[in-house]
Amino acid sequence: MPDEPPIERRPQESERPEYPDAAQRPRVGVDTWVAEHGERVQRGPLRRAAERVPGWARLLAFVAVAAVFPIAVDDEYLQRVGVDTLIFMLLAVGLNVVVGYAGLLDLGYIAFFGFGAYTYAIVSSDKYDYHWPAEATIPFILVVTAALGLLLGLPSRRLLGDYLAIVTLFFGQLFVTITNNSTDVKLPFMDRARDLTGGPNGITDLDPIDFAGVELNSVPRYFWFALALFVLVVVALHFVNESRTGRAWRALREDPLAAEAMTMPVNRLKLLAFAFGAAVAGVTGAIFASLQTAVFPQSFDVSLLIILYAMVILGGTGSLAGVALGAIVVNVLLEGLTNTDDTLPVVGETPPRLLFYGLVAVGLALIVRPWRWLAVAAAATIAFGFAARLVAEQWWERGTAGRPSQAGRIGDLVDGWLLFPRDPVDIGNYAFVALIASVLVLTLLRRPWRWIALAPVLYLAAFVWENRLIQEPSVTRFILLGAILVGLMASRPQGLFGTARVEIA
Amino acid sequence: MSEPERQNEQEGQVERERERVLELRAVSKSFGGLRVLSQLDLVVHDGEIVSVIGPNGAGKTTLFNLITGLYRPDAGDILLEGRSVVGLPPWKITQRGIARTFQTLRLFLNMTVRENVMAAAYGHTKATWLESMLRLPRARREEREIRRLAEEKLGFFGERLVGYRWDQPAYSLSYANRRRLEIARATATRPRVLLLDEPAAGMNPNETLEIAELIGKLRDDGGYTILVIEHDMHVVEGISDRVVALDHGVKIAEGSFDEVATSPRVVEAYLGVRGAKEEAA
Amino acid sequence: MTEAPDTVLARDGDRPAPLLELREIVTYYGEINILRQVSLQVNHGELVCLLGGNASGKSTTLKTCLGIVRPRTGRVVFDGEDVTGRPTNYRIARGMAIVPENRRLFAPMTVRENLEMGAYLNGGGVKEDFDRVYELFPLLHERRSQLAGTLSGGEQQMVAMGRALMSRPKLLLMDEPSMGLAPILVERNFEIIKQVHEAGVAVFVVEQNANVSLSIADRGYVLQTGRVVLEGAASDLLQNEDLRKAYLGR
Amino acid sequence: MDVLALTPWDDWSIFIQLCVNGVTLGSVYALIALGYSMVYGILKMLNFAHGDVYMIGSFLGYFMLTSGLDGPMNLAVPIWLALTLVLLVAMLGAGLLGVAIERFAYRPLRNAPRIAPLISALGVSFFLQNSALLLFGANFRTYDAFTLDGGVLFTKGIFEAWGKDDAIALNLPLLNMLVIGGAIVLMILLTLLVARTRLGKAMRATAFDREAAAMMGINPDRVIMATFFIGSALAGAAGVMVGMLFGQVYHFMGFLAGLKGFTAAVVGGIGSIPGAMLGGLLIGMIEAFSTGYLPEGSKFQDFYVFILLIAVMLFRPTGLLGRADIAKV
Repeated sequence: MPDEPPIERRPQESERPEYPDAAQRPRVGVDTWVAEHGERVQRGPLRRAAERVPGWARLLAFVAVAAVFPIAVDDEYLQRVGVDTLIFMLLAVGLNVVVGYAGLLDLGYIAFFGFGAYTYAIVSSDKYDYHWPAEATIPFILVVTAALGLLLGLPSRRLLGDYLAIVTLFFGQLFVTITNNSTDVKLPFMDRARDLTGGPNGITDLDPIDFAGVELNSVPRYFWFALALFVLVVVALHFVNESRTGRAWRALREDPLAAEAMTMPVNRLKLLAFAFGAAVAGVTGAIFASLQTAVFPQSFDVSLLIILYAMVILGGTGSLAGVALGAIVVNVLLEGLTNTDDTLPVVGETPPRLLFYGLVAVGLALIVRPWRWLAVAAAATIAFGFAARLVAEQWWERGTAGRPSQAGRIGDLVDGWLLFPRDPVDIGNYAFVALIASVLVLTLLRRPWRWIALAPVLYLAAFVWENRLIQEPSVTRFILLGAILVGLMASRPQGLFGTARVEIA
Repeated sequence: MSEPERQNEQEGQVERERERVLELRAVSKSFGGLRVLSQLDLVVHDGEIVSVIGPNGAGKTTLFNLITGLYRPDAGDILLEGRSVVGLPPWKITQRGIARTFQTLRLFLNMTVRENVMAAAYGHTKATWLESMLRLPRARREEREIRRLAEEKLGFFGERLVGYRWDQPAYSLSYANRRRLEIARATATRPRVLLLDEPAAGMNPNETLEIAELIGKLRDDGGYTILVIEHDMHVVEGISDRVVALDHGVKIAEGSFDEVATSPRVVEAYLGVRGAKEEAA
Repeated sequence: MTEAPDTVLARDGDRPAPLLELREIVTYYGEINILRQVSLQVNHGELVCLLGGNASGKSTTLKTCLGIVRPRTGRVVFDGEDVTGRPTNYRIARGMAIVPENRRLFAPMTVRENLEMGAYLNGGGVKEDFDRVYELFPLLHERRSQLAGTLSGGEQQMVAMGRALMSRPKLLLMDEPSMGLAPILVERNFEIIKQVHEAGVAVFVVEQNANVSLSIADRGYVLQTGRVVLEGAASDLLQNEDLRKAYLGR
Repeated sequence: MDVLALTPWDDWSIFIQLCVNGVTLGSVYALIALGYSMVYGILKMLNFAHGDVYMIGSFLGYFMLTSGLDGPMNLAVPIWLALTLVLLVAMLGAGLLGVAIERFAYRPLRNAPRIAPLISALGVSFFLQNSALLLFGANFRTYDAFTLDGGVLFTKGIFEAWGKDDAIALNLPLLNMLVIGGAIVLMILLTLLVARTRLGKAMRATAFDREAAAMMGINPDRVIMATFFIGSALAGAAGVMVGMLFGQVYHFMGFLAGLKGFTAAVVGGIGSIPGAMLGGLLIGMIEAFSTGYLPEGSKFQDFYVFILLIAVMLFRPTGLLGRADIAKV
């Protein structure tokens, strides 16, 4: 041994506890990465508990609750929201095959939905005078949309994810353009110009689905039909995902090159995923069309695509339960934000207002730590409001001349607190731009300033909401959706319910 | 020292009788005017371990990419068991019997250890998605089989990759275990020929020793024919039946380890004076 | 030879403060804890090596020095100044330079442009900087208009070294200079490192190859799963039983 | 032959007119495509919000143009100065918007899975579109560029007629010339910037290997910011040009234009600056010619552009001027 032995550093007290056999473990040259992996990862207890519930149990619980929904809720509007939600859930799990399993960014997904709906309309209406039975229509749509998916996938087969995104996005746009414009088309093989799709007026008076002798003539029946289909699709997709095919999809999502070197025909698998997604979307389109009893091009524009992606992303791509949950959350949110007519019975407030203030509160609760600051911020905001009101009453009469545009308990509360200018549209617009800028700046500020600036920003948000956004609910909900999507990606890219994946570039 | 020599002597007599499993005939490849491989001939016989050495940029990995179909040769032919594989897609070539590992490790990181190996059995399972969807007997039987296959392949590495590690995600593995998992995954494709791209890179001497032994075991017990790229001359010396040295896409030496290691061209282009001295010592 | 003002006289140890010091660095990558309380130092003009297997956190340590990875706790002190919160470009302006693992040249740019990038913070380098590098590697002068991606492995290594020296660094960081290289290149590489070190530049080498790096280093640290488990003079480390078994083999 | 509604042989003057339209439109698409291409080059992501930046740029130009007291800008400045001012404001505003989008929506996602910034980009696009709808309303706004000088200058052709034996009428409106000329100048400036300047070299280095660039002391954040600024400013310029050409702007105009610019970038070879220019030109020409010569062309010009995209994808997946990346294995 040398005179001065190298210093050996013993782990310090403050570090993790050692293993009981620490003394016997060799200290140099042994990689303990795996052995300690479990304890190196930080994960909440709630999530670990949730992961332990088996998938079939979750599905069963969901079905049990959902099946009684149309009976328990005797309100046709709510039942209708329920069917819509199921349609979205179906669309989301279908999209999940493409995006979540195979990792392909398919932005033309809505076109398949529309294609299924239009196909249903064509074979079940007076337009072409076909009235096929649903037992034939639904398998037919399944096959043709899958075939269309394959066709669209073909040119993209050699392409990276990004290129696929643009081809499919373009395709989605094209679908709307073509359905919108094919009112007076003379193609080379036709003898005269014809109206193919009804243009913006769409195809109307579709037959209701009449499946195996049961005519779907009421909203609850559609609900159960969609629920049954959802369960079928989820179980089928789950089985495929657990098989060699699903494994290969996941492998090609992880590393297409390695997958190909390991005997997986990558292009064929991509096309298959594509066709799967398309088929699910097509069948869902058929239900949608017959529920609506009409199809219009506008129903299949890019907004729907964004909504669907929001659902899939929010839920966490790759997990069936996650995306279904995402679909529920997003659809209920969007419905709630537009429903300005009803006043909720117990709280005495319209849903949009409740949702807005609720979202702000939840958002803050997620971001602000420790929570006592939340109380401080709330108090500061309230104080700031009264101060602003006081100042305005002195110096700016026009600023307090207006009234909340919607009644409700919260409306009454904010009346004496917020400024309500006489002519809110212009001021509201400027305030909206100012609000965006100030929220962005807020994220850049450092600790003390961030808290100080929070109260005025919250007040500004309430001001913009009450004076401007609340008046245009259909635009507002999309603005909020876009903002939530961006915010969610920045803070939790794996989605609310998803697990983070390790990706090495 | 006489062992490789003797073997080499025998080689001359036996060569004609032993099956040529993999054969490259005058293969050339350029990228944008830069010639990476030119007129390369290479033969690998049944049950042989052949090492490819050469300085960086000599075209070693390109050689692997050509054999596995990631690139298409500009000229020449590549034969597996006498049949040309040029122009086939990579997955088909692997199905025919050439599997590889990657120098930069390309595991399916977010899949479990077992799934990584099971995924590689795709090529020799037949259940269609419809059978899987309906859980028909064949799908269930195959699933059981490849599960067993995966566990068997992982068991090849002793205790390293068994038990609780089966269900861990691949990203949680240590570097050395990732290399082992890549080999296990490659063998799950049921190959005839294994191409190992720097299997000992980034391993410490103990692990290197172990991997060298393992490569021998793969040949002896697994029956694979092995072509390996390696920088560690101890490994090359320990495992190779034959060594091929490349420089600038040209074969500069071929023969037993000793012949190649003492070839002046190899010393000049690859080993360097000190490296050659070390080998001599 | 290379002129590295300020550091030429710094080797005799009359300055007590080390050139680079990491103090109890703790780093996470996502949810995974990579470095656990790593402390080490590099003195002026010293050649220090950090040994460790793959995934031991070597590269993370280096990236922490440079500011590419930010530690959760702990401090990085460079040349008497706490640079923990400072960005990479600040640290480079203060005298760090790096030869990254696998060289990481800008392949579609010429050799000269690559060198310019090395002196990016000095406005792309003055003539003396180029002259100094060309003197050290005359071949680069010949190849200056060639695209870096078309060079051979050995030539690329020269560009990477030259690029790092363009900024006249006080401390040269080297990430795995022997990784994936042919024996002849490893040998040449370490000769160049020695040369640069003899010109007075402090060098911090992160390596897996213990033998070759300890043979030229003054001191060494051994890192294992995010902890420094051994440290000492290079000659002493070469004698250490555990280390011999683990890293030197046979 | 029956398939075609009209052939160039029928009327050469129409052919030439379509060429002029095609080149004009093409230069606008090229400007938009450049932004996509630059951002893709440096971040390897498709910036779906780019089309909406273009839309906002167009609106900024509109507000600048109509900022005078009574209707169109009636400041006491020469027309060329007024136009330059409009263009500069739109470019600056769009550039800053691009920088803000990068800073707040993309930068937090640098190390996230590849799909994350794409989704974020979709979100930004959706947000901008609907915000514009809220702020500007759903109606078209008229770009009164023509009234700047009483409608004389812009509609007047450079050559009112080109009297040759076969009497081909050639009308080159000054406005089209201005648009083409402006686009060419911007593209030359950009090419010089990327090839010659220190920033341009830093952009190339960062695009090739961001971490290595950071190790050289280049601040990748700043370089990426500059890239976004330049790309978005070009989109802003394109927005003003389109507003002047077609005389109107609306909140949803960014989507389709973005899609076309995007297609242009891919057709030309994404990441390549000359590729973006070529792709833009090609798409402009196809649109123009499809209105003239292809069946139902005026309704389905998008369809023909799509066919072009598919064809390029099939036969040259890396785009016309793009280089195939050799897969690193």
